[in-house]
Amino acid sequence: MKYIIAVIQPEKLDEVLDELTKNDVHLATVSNIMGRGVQKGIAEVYRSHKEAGSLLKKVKLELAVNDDFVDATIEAISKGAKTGAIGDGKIFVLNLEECVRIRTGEKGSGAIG
Amino acid sequence: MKYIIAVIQPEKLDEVLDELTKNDVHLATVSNIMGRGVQKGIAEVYRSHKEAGSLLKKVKLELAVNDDFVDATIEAISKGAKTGAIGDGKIFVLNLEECVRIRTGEKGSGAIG
Amino acid sequence: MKYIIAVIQPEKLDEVLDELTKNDVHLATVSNIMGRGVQKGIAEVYRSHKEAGSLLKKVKLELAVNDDFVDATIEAISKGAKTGAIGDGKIFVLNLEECVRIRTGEKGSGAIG
Amino acid sequence: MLTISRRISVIVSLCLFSYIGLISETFSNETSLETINSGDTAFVLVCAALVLLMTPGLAFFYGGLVRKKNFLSVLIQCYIIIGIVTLQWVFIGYSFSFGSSELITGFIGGFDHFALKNVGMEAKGTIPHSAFMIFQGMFAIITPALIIGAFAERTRFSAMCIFMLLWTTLVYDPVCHWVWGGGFIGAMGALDFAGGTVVHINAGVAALAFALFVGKRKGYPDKISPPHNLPFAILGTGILWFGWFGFNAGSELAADGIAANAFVVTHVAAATAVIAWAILDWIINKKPTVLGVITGAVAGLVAITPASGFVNPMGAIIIGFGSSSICYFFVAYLKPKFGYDDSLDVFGVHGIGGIWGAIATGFLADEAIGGTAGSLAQTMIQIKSVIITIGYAFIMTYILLFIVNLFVKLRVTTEEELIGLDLSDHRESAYTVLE
Amino acid sequence: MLTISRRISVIVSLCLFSYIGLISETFSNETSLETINSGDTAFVLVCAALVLLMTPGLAFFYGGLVRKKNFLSVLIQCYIIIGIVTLQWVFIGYSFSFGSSELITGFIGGFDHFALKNVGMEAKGTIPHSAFMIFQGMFAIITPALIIGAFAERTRFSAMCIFMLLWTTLVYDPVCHWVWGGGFIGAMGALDFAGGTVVHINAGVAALAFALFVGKRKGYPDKISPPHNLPFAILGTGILWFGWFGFNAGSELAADGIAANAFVVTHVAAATAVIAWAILDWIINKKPTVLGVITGAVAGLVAITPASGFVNPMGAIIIGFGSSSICYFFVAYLKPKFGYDDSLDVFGVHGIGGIWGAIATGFLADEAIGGTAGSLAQTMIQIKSVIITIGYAFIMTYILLFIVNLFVKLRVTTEEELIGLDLSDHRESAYTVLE
Amino acid sequence: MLTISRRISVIVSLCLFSYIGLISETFSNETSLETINSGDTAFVLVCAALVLLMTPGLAFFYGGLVRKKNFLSVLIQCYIIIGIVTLQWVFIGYSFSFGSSELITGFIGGFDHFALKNVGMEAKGTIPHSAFMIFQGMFAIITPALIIGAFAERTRFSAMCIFMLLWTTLVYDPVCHWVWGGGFIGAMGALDFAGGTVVHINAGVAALAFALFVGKRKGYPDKISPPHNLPFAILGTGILWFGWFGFNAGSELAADGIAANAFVVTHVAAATAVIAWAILDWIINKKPTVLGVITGAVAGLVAITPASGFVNPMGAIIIGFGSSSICYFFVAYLKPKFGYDDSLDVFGVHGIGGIWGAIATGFLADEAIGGTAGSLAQTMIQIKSVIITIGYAFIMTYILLFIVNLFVKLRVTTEEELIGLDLSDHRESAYTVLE
Ligand SMILES: Nc1ncnc2c1ncn2[C@@H]1O[C@H](COP(=O)(O)OP(=O)(O)O)[C@@H](O)[C@H]1O
Ligand SMILES: Nc1ncnc2c1ncn2[C@@H]1O[C@H](COP(=O)(O)OP(=O)(O)O)[C@@H](O)[C@H]1O
Ligand SMILES: Nc1ncnc2c1ncn2[C@@H]1O[C@H](COP(=O)(O)OP(=O)(O)O)[C@@H](O)[C@H]1O
Repeated sequence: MKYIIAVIQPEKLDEVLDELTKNDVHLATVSNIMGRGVQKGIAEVYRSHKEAGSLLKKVKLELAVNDDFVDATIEAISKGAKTGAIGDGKIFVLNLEECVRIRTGEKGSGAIG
Repeated sequence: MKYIIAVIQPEKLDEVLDELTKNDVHLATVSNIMGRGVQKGIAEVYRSHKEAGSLLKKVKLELAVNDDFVDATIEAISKGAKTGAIGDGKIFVLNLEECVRIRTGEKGSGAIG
Repeated sequence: MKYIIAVIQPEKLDEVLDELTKNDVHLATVSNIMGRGVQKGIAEVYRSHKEAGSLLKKVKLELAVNDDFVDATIEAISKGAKTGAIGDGKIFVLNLEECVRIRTGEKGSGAIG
Repeated sequence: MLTISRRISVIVSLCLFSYIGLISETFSNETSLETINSGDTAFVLVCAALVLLMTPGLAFFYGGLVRKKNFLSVLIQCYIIIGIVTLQWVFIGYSFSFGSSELITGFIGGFDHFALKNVGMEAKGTIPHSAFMIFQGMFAIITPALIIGAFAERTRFSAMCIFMLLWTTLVYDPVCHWVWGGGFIGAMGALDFAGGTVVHINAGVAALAFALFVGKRKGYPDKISPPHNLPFAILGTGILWFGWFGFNAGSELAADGIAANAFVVTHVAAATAVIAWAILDWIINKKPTVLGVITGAVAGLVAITPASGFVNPMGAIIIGFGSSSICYFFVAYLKPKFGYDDSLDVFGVHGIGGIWGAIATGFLADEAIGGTAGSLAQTMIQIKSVIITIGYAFIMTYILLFIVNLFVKLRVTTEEELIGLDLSDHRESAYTVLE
Repeated sequence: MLTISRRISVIVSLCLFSYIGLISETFSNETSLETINSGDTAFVLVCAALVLLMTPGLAFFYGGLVRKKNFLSVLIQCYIIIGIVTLQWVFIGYSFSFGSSELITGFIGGFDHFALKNVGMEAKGTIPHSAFMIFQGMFAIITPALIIGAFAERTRFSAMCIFMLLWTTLVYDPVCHWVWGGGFIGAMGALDFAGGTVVHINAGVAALAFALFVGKRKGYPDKISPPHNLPFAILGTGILWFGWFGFNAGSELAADGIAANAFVVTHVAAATAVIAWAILDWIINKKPTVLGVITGAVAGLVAITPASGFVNPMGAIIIGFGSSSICYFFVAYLKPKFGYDDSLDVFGVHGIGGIWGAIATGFLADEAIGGTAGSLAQTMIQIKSVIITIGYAFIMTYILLFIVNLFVKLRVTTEEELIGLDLSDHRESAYTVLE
Repeated sequence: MLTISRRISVIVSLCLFSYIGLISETFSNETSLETINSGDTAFVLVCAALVLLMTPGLAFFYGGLVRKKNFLSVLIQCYIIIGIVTLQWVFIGYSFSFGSSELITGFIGGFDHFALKNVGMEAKGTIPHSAFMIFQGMFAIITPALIIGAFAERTRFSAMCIFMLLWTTLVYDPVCHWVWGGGFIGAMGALDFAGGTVVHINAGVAALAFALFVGKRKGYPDKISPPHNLPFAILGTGILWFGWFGFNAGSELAADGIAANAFVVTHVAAATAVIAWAILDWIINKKPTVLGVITGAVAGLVAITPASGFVNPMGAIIIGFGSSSICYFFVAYLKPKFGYDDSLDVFGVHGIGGIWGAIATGFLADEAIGGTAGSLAQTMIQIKSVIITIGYAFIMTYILLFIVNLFVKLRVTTEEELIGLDLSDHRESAYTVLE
């Protein structure tokens, strides 16, 4: 099992979720984060003072998936999030040792979906 | 050492924290997230337009624990968060390689608590 | 590759990011979290009712780095975040198996920076 | 708790017996036949708008103090009360409160203004009758709205609606008639310029009864998170303060010296109470707090309300200072001892502050302002009017709650309470998380 | 969609022909030579301030309902419209609307008040001429501001600015002149006390044209997130309601019995509409919603606007109830069928509510209030004025949109729309995330 | 920086010598014996309420622009200033400002109205004396509140309270007396209708002195995050604009043609300034910004304040346009060069805008409006009054800061600044994160 973390552009969230659904990855955890990346972003301006804009609004996705879903998941995210422009984001894959469904107490890969 | 991530219902946070305290797990990191799960949630309605409600408000807990606390932690979370209804949430266990207490520079399992 | 998670005091964020930059770690993901730690925090008071204040506002940093940057990263964070007082925070190091740059599809340690 | 309410009941029973004897001839306050004055009309209409604005202001004052998940429920309650009470007022409330004929002599008005019959553009004093009617209607709206602070975060919306309709008709309207509509409290010489008894004590006591009836919120007192958005509460306070000028100065129903004085003392009392609460906080909690400052402001505004047509600015300072001190003591020390859960301290601020203000009017009244000098005799009359109002409001509210609860449960289920009323009762969220 | 607009066009073409014949002698509403009355002046100035406040109120009403990333864009649009229209009004708008000479007889005023020439401290009725001018100016501001709700979240700021300048000059000013400035609609006896045709139908229909022209938001209807901050929308509603008293009662231009009646019916209609919408929500969606309650409030306020100087409180109840029912049906059932994206239902609430109110004035008018009794004949006149306004507003708006779009694209690029207008058009964010 | 303040001091020293010679006989502005007019009274009371509302409005205008962690500190400062200054005003401020006897001839009033002695319901002009007193009191409140924008995010609450009490007594009251209370600036013929010198220059210059004294915020200019909640700042602007009608039109103290003119020019200047700032932003920063629009609005309102009883709408357009241009240039170019940290540009907007407005009044005054025609001579008088005010305000503020700082440190510790004043000085947070 893997724990996949993806950081994407906020406006791409819907498309990414759609792509994931198409690939039968239905479960996800989504949160707002601020990212510092290569992208410099649209500088904000306040009373003619330009904000460095080094921290940009992004969305973070977390997905626990079974091993045979990893590639499909990465591809789905990439497909949904890619524009080819700087700031598209990254995907990180960590190893997931255990997964528990609280409702049933079920463990392991059966609990993921 | 393990890094435990749990996604639970927001209204269960207090109970989960209480259960954890009872099991001597005092330290935790809590954040707001949106979850897409099996649960469909209470559909929100705006001018008679029903929101799919596919993303629901949840709370995410992150806990770094020593190996001998893993089971107790999982049980404590389950106990505090379980209602038996869809949406109770999931627990994910990842391996934690290192832990540093910034204040003292202490490392390893001694730095966890 | 490692996935480093650090929880620090919010007011230390700027200094930590500066230190990281000095050590050539430019990319980071930042989010607001609430932490329960040893620190008890400044108790908030509402109509003379003192809040236990058990959950304090903190900032979480997530950094994917190549192995040879791990020590420098930990040190940079520690340097920027340390005051010596309780509440300084913790750093957690997890193993990172894969990293994908969405824009290019690039994988592995080349995709991290 | 039970002992308290029992003791109160005993006192009130005694009163019930005595005030029945007190009911005397009522005066009609119809002085008409005068002509409409454009300055007074402009003033009263603008003041009516200001008083209406207080209800949204109150919604934010209260709403900022509850938890995120119950914010909308507080806001919608305020707006629905505007709707319910306005219709009630138009059809029957105005007639029950200010009808010149009386259903029960000295106790409640009759049906002569049913559906605003004979309430039109003709003069009543120096303003159109309909201006008087709508100005008074705004008071009828905010009074029940004040109560919602006591039962916030755990009360079923449908039950609340029914309760409010009944409460307005059977508690607000009679008490309003007693004091302002030609009823027996006014007749016994009690002073209440803008609603110490009618509005604040009435609502504060009803709030206490409601809090006792509906029980504590799950997790109270230690697991209730702090105010979710203090800035909204501060915004609400600013709007309330602004609107209160309409409330108190407008109660003169003319733009004259007394209105100016009412305006001044309202402001002075509120300012004094702000300072007083801040100082108490500073001494007791080491730091002056925002929540303290706005609570003080409201406490001062409440207490000056009955006095605003009768006291001078120095009297206002005493009333403001006293109100903050007494309410502070009550909210910070007594309430936790009693252990009931009046979520937003409606009784502690409006009830207690209103009682203080009504009584203080008795000894601080300045003859040069309103024609009545402060005296022991007047103070006794004030106390009598306060006790009668407390007793009636408490008992009637409790009875109404009991009856409503037979048909619709007042309290939501534990699950609904945990999820939050916004989602469970209204299918909405105050804020989105993403985007 | 095309069929609808085509059908409308046909109807309007017919009207265009007919009303050209209708244009009759115009009356000058200059009754001057009276003296200034301080009460009336105080009233109108305060009412003008109240009407100004409605535009920020509207900004929050609308802004709370859009997505976070477009919040500022809505707010800045409202403020920039205050700027643009004020200058336009001062230079030419007032003269086009209320000039005593006429460029085209019965259709538009002349240049006699260009740059406020001869608009000074002298009396116009019982108030200073400049007070009348600025009170009317506030109406000219809020009307275009109402439209922005229809094209929110996807329209280029620069294009919007140009459009608004043109629209005010070529749509608002003429229609205002027709109805209130001595033009042919007023002359044919149509009743519009405070702006059913001039303000609400005008803006509502322009909104429809704009929504059709600019197309749906990306993701509409299923991928548009819910209102990002309902409390702000509720705050805006409170401010609107408060300001609406100035709008309707102030339209009497004096503090008298009719102003008081207008105040009362405004409040009663809004309150009734709140209750009506809540009940419909309760029945149809199982729960009364906050968004429903505030939409109802606005629907009620819109519908009573033309009627407020003519109907009594019972008429107001019918108007309020009717407005919520009809708008509810339109917004919840018809709009989704038509499939156009009027983001915040400007047409559904202001257009439809305004039409209902304007027509209902015709049969609900009470002779005792405004001197005109409701009748079939009056209703036909009302309908005629409504149709003329709809036709003119729709066609002219569409033409203006077409022309503006030739020079500056009205719609932002898809990328800008996805990023959000705050960042792409203004380089700012409404809220910070950290700290 | 030092050089600037040194140079200013030199200029002022010169002035100090000269104006001592300037002090001439003072006029008592007690014209009484007239009767109270209900229209005027209604107007002034409502305007007083509007001016009070400006302080909460300002709290949100400022509060939205600071960082989350200091939001409450800004809000509480505004409210505590209401409390402090009200009490000061009641006891001594009104008497120092408007006392008919004088402690120092031409310079400050005496004790004859101590604790509001002889300030009652009797007529002063056409309104009750107490109405005049409270209207002026609202000006005394907002002036110090304006200053807090300069030292936000780093100043100790307790020290600020002491400073404000002193500043009001030793700076505001005398300057108010000079200009409006019968003092020497009024006597020399300077025009200041609603507070260009008394309010805006006074506060703006004090703000500059404070910013210089207390030093830059840690991290300024590059590490200060952007406005944490622009919508709140926009809300505050709306409230300010609304309240400003009371401020300027109310300063006529009657509901007449001049009040109407003041209302109109206030609105026109603000609208023009909105457009001007937006255009400058558009040209210079490529995009019109929300912060620019609201800054422009305030700049326009500030600059028209002294002129509002003297100029016509075309003059207002020039003043509004000039104010935005000059303030823009100052805030965007000069301030960064000087390098001091006036957190929210109080000097850059209120100081600079006020100076421009006060001087422009001298050459734009229209004889038909206020009886004085613009002229070089008048402009010189205006400049003289501006320089005197600048000098006095700067020097006295600096001295007061120095003295206060000896007893309580004005600046919080670095740790407290990093944590944020809400938590460190008030033990509260503006928003909760969870739930
Ligand atoms: N090494 C990393 N560690 C943590 N977060 C990262 C890392 N690299 C990228 N991110 C996150 O991904 C976001 C997008 O990165 P960016 O470099 O702008 O995109 P791209 O690589 O497509 O140009 C960043 O804002 C940051 O939040
Ligand atoms: N595989 C997963 N990956 C990421 N998050 C998940 C996953 N499964 C569940 N979650 C999170 O847990 C929450 C609860 O899941 P849900 O399926 O509704 O609960 P249950 O399994 O108890 O029915 C989801 O909203 C989502 O945030
Ligand atoms: N074992 C842990 N698991 C999860 N989060 C932790 C853990 N230990 C510390 N934290 C996070 O780090 C923050 C700082 O911890 P704290 O104990 O107050 O600091 P310190 O160890 O420097 O005294 C906490 O508020 C919490 O969010």
